[in-house]
Amino acid sequence: MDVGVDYRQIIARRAAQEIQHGMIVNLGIGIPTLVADYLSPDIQVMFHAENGILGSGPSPEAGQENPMLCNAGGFPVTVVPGASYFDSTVAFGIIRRGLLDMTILGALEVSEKGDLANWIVPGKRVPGMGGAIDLAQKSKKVIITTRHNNKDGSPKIVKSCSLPLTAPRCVDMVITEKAVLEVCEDGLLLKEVHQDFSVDEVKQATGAPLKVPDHVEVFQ
Amino acid sequence: MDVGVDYRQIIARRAAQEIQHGMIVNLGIGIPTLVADYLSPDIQVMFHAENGILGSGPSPEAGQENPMLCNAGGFPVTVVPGASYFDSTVAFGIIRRGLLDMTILGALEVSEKGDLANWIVPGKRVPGMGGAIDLAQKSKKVIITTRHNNKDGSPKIVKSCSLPLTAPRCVDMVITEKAVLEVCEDGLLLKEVHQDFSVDEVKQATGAPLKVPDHVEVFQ
Amino acid sequence: MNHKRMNKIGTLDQAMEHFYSGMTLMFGGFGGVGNPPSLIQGILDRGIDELTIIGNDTAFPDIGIGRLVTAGRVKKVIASHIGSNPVAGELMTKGEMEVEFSPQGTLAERVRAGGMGLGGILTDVGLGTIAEEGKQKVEVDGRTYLVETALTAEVAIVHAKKADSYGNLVYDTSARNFNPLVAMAGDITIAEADEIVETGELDPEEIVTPGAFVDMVIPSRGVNWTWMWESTTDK
Amino acid sequence: MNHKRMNKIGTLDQAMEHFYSGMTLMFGGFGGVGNPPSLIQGILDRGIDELTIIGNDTAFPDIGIGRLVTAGRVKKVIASHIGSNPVAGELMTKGEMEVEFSPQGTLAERVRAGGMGLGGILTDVGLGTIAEEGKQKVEVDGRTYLVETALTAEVAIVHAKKADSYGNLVYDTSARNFNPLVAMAGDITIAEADEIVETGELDPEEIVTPGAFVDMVIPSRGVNWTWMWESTTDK
Repeated sequence: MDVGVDYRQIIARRAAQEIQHGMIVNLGIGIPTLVADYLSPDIQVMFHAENGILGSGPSPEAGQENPMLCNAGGFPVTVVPGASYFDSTVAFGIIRRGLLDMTILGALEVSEKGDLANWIVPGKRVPGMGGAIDLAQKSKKVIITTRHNNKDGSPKIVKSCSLPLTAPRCVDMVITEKAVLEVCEDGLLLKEVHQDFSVDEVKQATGAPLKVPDHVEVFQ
Repeated sequence: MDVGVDYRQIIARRAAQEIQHGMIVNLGIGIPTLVADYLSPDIQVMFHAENGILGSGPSPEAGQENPMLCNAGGFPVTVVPGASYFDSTVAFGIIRRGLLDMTILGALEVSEKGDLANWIVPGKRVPGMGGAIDLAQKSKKVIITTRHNNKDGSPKIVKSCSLPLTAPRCVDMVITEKAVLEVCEDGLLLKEVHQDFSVDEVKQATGAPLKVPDHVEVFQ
Repeated sequence: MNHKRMNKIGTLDQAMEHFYSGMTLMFGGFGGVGNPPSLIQGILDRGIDELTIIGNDTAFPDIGIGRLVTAGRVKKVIASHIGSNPVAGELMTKGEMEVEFSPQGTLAERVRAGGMGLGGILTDVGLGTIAEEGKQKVEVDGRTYLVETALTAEVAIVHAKKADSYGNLVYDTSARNFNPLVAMAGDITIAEADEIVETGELDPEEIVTPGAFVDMVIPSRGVNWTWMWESTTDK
Repeated sequence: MNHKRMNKIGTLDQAMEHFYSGMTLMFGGFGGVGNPPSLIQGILDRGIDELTIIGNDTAFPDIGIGRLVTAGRVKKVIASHIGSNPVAGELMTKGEMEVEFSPQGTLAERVRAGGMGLGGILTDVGLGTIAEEGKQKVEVDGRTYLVETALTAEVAIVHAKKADSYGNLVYDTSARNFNPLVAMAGDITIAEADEIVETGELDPEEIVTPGAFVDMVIPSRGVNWTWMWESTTDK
């Protein structure tokens, strides 16, 4: 891997390519937040925030913050032309009605069936689901951005989740620093590998079988 | 009855006396609409309209109407200071949450238990309940303003309603051109008689027994 | 297509491509106020019929959505009342138009529930009356509630005072009524607006319906009927 | 008393007469933004404890509603997450504070349902996860929904940008969040506002919470904590 390039940046840059002009997109906390930085300037999208904004924009300059105007992570934002504010029922009505074209979320585990576990580790970490269940279950497309493996090297992409699910069969695509995987009816398809890894390395690092097409694209 | 005084005006004038300063009040169509004209000028109330106004005011002058700003009966209104507009769920949330201090409605029949029938005559008149059920069931105080008898002389105030109910046990008071009746746990109490009628005349005109206290006030 | 996702301004002709006989149509408005006049005229002009319509009421025979009823274009109505439209009453009595009533507050919540992606709501309004007939009941903490199911429609039409190109909507005083609810409940939502401004010209605080719910905005040609109070005044 | 129905302006002291240990308290806000600072300070100063609190989240240990948690005043929390407040997590793990979670959109609807006088709502969010555990299910048109019950509280507290004397409220950008929902769901609702204007000065179109839902308005003394992003920036 390139020296000085954080795995987070690799993942965020690749995830940004999935976003198309005109989409309504919700970015989760962590890596997903970085995705906006890599959007092509000719692409206009409406970012949705659970706390009641459609059309949130970049961070304000220091000193220009309105402490009441924040993203769902609590950090000050601006808004783009066409933005609107609304209460939390409308924020989640937009989600529940299926109007979010894409949600980019983190994961603790993803199964080959597209099951997602990302909010609770019973007995250890019980922070509450926040909006994760609504987002995972109801978005038109759910993209998971995550490191390919846990710190101990164990796979986060598995045959079957061991943690309680956020939502069953909700994930469409997994983007890691090693690969881009698509969740298909019959399992995981290896769409792309990162230039620093081989197909075999990705297969070994993954806890579920991968379908490997004849030609696998390479991403940076 | 005084020459030139419509029974509607007698009822509306008496009903206006039930309204106290600061109340939130919904006036139904027909006689109830006239009640506002008899309010004492030192009493401030907020009139609620089902179509999404709190704080509707008098009719605008001719030529000053905004056709979009109407009461629930479709007639142009103005608004008073402190008024707000909202959608129909909020209009009925105010009702359902019990925030209407008083609703003044018309009736086809009222029973001695306070049952109200005012929207449907099966096979004859089936216009739909509109907001009548919500209003009758959920207002803190329901006052019925109605002519004491039907055109054929038969009583509208009865032991038991023969028509389908708008809401059971919802009526607190009935104001007619002949009397003011209060619905009590054990039946109807004759509170007042109109100056043109005797207690006996009211008793005869009513289809349910009346409790008559030693002293019955007279109203004009 | 992608372009249309940020700029949703269209023409009445383009809007009408989404309408067809036999469809389910939801409409904003209350007693005609807030019914979208140009879209209703478009439906009349194009001969679309056998409609199932969902909204608060059927207005008046010559006003708003009532004009579709009078023209015999409506197969079924879901509403809280049809009392202001005697033609609707006649068609119902003759068995030529089916009518399903909900209490007004319940109807508003059913439309909102559809728009919000909910299955329905629980209410005790109507218990002990014929409004509870045929409805599922649920006990919560020892109290009984009716299950009132969500409503959606293939197309929803609303009348806004102002819209921007993204489809953000602002309404005119009491013409708000059912409009913001209906705007959310269409699989396709088409708004006609008295004024259309560029995206960014509306204050994000004043927007009542976020553009996410709106698929197309067309300019309104304005109300093309005489209000009841106008004819009363004239006499 | 009657006077107070049209002019609801009060002081913090008058507001605090409605608070007592052991009560159920609902609060507006999201990650501290929109939590009412002066009312929270009042609760702290008066030693009120054993609270059941209902709101989106427990903010941060030194911010907003989180300050009540940190001070050990909270017996039970109903929220969508406590992730930003490690103190809340510790208290829950030690069994010193009970926590009940709802998915965020479901929680918002439960609060709104309480405020709207409904018994609850039907949603399929959380089906197939532990969020469905212990919940009643209902079938509608062959689909399964969870019954999510309405929430209300003895007192609801909100933070508004502007209020008028009648209690009409306007919020500040994304500080709207849960505030308008919570404002409806209190048996008594108390708003603190950054600015209080005379009745009639707010445009009826801009009002988000109609005064009917509000019992008292007090002037806000403003946020008395440092935001996370401020401390990050300072370093």
